[in-house]
Amino acid sequence: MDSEGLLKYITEEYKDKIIDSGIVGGVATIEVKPGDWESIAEYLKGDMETRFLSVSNYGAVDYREKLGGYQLVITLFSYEFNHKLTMKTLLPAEGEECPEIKTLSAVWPVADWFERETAELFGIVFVGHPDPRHLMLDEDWDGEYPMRRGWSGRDFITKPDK
Amino acid sequence: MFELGGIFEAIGKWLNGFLPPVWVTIISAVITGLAVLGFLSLLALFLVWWERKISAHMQQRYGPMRTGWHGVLQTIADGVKLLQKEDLMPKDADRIVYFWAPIICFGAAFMAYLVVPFGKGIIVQDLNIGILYIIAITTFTVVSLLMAGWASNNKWALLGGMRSAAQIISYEVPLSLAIVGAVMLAQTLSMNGIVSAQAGGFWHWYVFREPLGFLVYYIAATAEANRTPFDIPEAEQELVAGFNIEYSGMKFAMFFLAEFVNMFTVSAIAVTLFFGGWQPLFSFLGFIPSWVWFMGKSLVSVFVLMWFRWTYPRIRVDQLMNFAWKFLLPLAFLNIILVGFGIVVFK
Amino acid sequence: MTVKELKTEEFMVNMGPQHPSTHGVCKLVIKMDGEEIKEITPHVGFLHRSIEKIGENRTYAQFVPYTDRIDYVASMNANHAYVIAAEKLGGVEVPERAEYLRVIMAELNRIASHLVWLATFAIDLGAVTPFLYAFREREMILDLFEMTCGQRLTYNYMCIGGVNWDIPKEFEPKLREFLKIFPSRVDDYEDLLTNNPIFLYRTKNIGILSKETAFEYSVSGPSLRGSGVKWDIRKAESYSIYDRFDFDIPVGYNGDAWDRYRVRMREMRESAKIVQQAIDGLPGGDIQTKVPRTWKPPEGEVFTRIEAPRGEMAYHIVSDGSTKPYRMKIRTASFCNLQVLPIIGINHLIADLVAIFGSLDIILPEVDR
Amino acid sequence: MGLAVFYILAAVILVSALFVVTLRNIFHSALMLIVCFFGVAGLYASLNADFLAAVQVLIYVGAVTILIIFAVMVTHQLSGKKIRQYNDQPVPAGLIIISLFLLFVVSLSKTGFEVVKSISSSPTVEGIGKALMTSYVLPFEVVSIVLLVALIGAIVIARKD
Repeated sequence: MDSEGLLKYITEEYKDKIIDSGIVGGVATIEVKPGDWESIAEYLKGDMETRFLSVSNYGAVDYREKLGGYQLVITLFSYEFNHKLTMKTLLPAEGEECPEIKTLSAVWPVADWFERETAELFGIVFVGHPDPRHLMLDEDWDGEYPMRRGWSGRDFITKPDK
Repeated sequence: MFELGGIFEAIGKWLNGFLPPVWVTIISAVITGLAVLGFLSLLALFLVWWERKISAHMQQRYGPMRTGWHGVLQTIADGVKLLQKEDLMPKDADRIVYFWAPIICFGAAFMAYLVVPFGKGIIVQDLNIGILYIIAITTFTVVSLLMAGWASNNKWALLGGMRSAAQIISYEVPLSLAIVGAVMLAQTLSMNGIVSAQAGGFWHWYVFREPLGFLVYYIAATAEANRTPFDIPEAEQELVAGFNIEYSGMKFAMFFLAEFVNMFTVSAIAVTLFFGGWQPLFSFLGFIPSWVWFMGKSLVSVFVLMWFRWTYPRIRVDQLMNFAWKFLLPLAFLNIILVGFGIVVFK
Repeated sequence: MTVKELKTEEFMVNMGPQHPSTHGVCKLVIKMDGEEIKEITPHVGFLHRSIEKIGENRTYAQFVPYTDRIDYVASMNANHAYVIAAEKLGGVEVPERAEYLRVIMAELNRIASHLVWLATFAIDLGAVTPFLYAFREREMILDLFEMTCGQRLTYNYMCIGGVNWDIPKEFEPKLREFLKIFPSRVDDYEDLLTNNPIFLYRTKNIGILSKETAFEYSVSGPSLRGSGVKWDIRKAESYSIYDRFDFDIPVGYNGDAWDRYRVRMREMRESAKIVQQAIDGLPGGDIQTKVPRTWKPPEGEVFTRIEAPRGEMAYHIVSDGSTKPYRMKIRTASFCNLQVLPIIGINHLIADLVAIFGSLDIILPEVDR
Repeated sequence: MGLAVFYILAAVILVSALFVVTLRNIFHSALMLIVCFFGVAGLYASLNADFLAAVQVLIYVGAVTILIIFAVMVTHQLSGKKIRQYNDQPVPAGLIIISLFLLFVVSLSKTGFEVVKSISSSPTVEGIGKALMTSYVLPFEVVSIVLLVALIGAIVIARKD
């Protein structure tokens, strides 16, 4: 299916769950509610018309200033049909708050590391994650989320002890 | 002419002229000990350089070129560097065992040369159990590797030590059985006796009598000397450096030199048992000194071992065990049976 | 009584962060039973430089040199992935000649990257000589890069709107010479390894990656094709001008280390074919579309991906209409490929783990970014 | 000189044997066992039993002790840890040792040791081989069968299934 066809199929099939849809940069894109995040992922993986077996990319965007929260963006794709789909959801959060969402690592095991990275860099809590340790940062790194907008490494340069 | 054997006899006679026999024994023991030690040190230095050159030329590069003519002094420079290095010992190492392991390793490598016939009459002591003695004394190498692996208090070193123990014990069996063939043919265990039994041209060499025995011996000996494709005790890519991971400075150098001495030892035994030792190719070539024949043949064998190393990948530890027990061992038994038949039939 | 009833102990070792076979700073905590691996926990992040954060603080053009550092073994491909994303975001047209040059450089870099992989893979298995053979040919490619852009490792060659420098006069004869001898050199490597019984023992049926596991972990690149999936983004989503060239996608059957090896060996030949076609069809003309120094792409977002030597490299760039990206997410192949190691590495010996790690061709800076 | 060699070797054997049973680190005990065996081999060599000496080193040092060390290394509970070499019953043990010692003293004093004037220095290998194949062929074969049985037993125990 090309992007339009795919988008049409998905918006019809799951119309009660999709808030917004469109084609962004040639890729079919849908937006869902945070509560439907895991269930729609399961549907999309199992649906014989879509067969999204793999995750191409999975990350977050800090939209606190503009939309009042963090946007999770996952790009799925199918080897079988050679099509892609970007799925988004907005997690409302203000200030230093850490929003919560259900993990996708049970649906796609590869989401494990993507979520660990997003969790430590953005401060998003993935509920039910099997291994919520730090991935990139030190194990004792705490309370700072470097990829949030406004965080600057300059504040963080520490001089070594004498 | 140029036979070195006469020199040793002459020295002995000269000493006998004015000293009591006990002193002669002691002095000649010291002299031969020092001579063998000096020879082996030089040999190891040469072999290290040679291996570097061979590997370099096989890989289309030059290798050491700056120190001396084509880098001949490179190993000496390396040795001086290693001597200056700090001798590190891990904090939780077992100090005594850690200290003794390289010494035993080098000592065992050195002791084997007691019975190696370098030429006609050039042998420190022609024991009548010569070949058995070598097999027995080289087991101290594995003891030293185990000691090094254990005393370093490092898991990688321990794994390396365990691998080497398992490997050497396994390969000792086909190795000894391969030697039995040559012993049966020569009807003696003495190294000189085995060489003498192969006199009179290359067709008398045992490699043509029992090629199977030679094959088993050479493969097992490669494993005994920890050379690629059987260098798993120190597999750099898996165990970082295996049993000698924590060693530095001179202690490391001792392990390193012992490896090269061992390589020459297994080559010398191969030459003695299967290629007529110091016997010339044809009897009319006898004017070339016997020690030249011996060294030449041994170095060819060393070259082949080096050739293996720079060509083959490393075999895996369980494949190595399977190979020893399921392939080499039956082959060694087959060799003994064939040699026995041959002796009875051809008498 | 059998061995199973005997009580055995498990043994934990740290493989890395300084270990010759992790090809960089990766720490694998291994739980072993004897020498058999029962559990692998990778620890990464030692090289984390937060390139994504840097991307938010640099203008679009300034970011190109940083992409070199994502995958220093295949910088050209890393450049390519980024400039394609940025161009799509801003709707920049690239001159024909620049596209051809990009393909030539990217494919040459793919060969160079596979040569580095071959060298290190062989050394992981204890064969030292192929290492130097492979580096000899890589040297020729690096010479070509050096005469084009003056660099040998991190090239900063491609820019938004084209490429930074045209090739010099002596480039083409040198390249043709390389293309002439390269197939026979690949034969040399194959002579040394492909049918060597020890090599076969060490790689056949080692680290079998099934199709299903590969899909679940989004494994991409040669590691995926080794499992028998005919998937190459150059064909499937033909970016740049790859649709103009004729080349095959080599695939394996079992997904073991040997299949991954075979796929990469054949891919080198295919890449050489592409370079040959590209240099034959190289048109004249401009090499760059002028893009203003303070380039402001319109507000929006873009997701593009390319086939880098190690697999899929994707950029998700969000623009807020200013000179700097609002958010830049980089998806790299090694990040996903490394995740299958704990799955396919267990119940093997530690020597096999080294072979499997080598056959996956992980580059740690790409994992950590 | 022969006597001096004997005393040195005897001292080595006794001291190392003492260490084997007193050292609290089992790995060190195993290493001391090697020294002890090596000393015994030296005794054989000084008695012109060269074949026996070589076999002593080959089998006891090269195989038996290495297997012991190997087993120690594999079991992490043993290696590195200090273990007790004595138990809580010193009195019965002491009694047994003293009675054994007395037994030895009595039997040694009653044996008339024959002094051999000259030890033949001819090779012993041939003699041992002939003896094993002629007068001692039955014990030799029995030992072989016992070893074979042990081998099969070991394989059956260690078989993976």
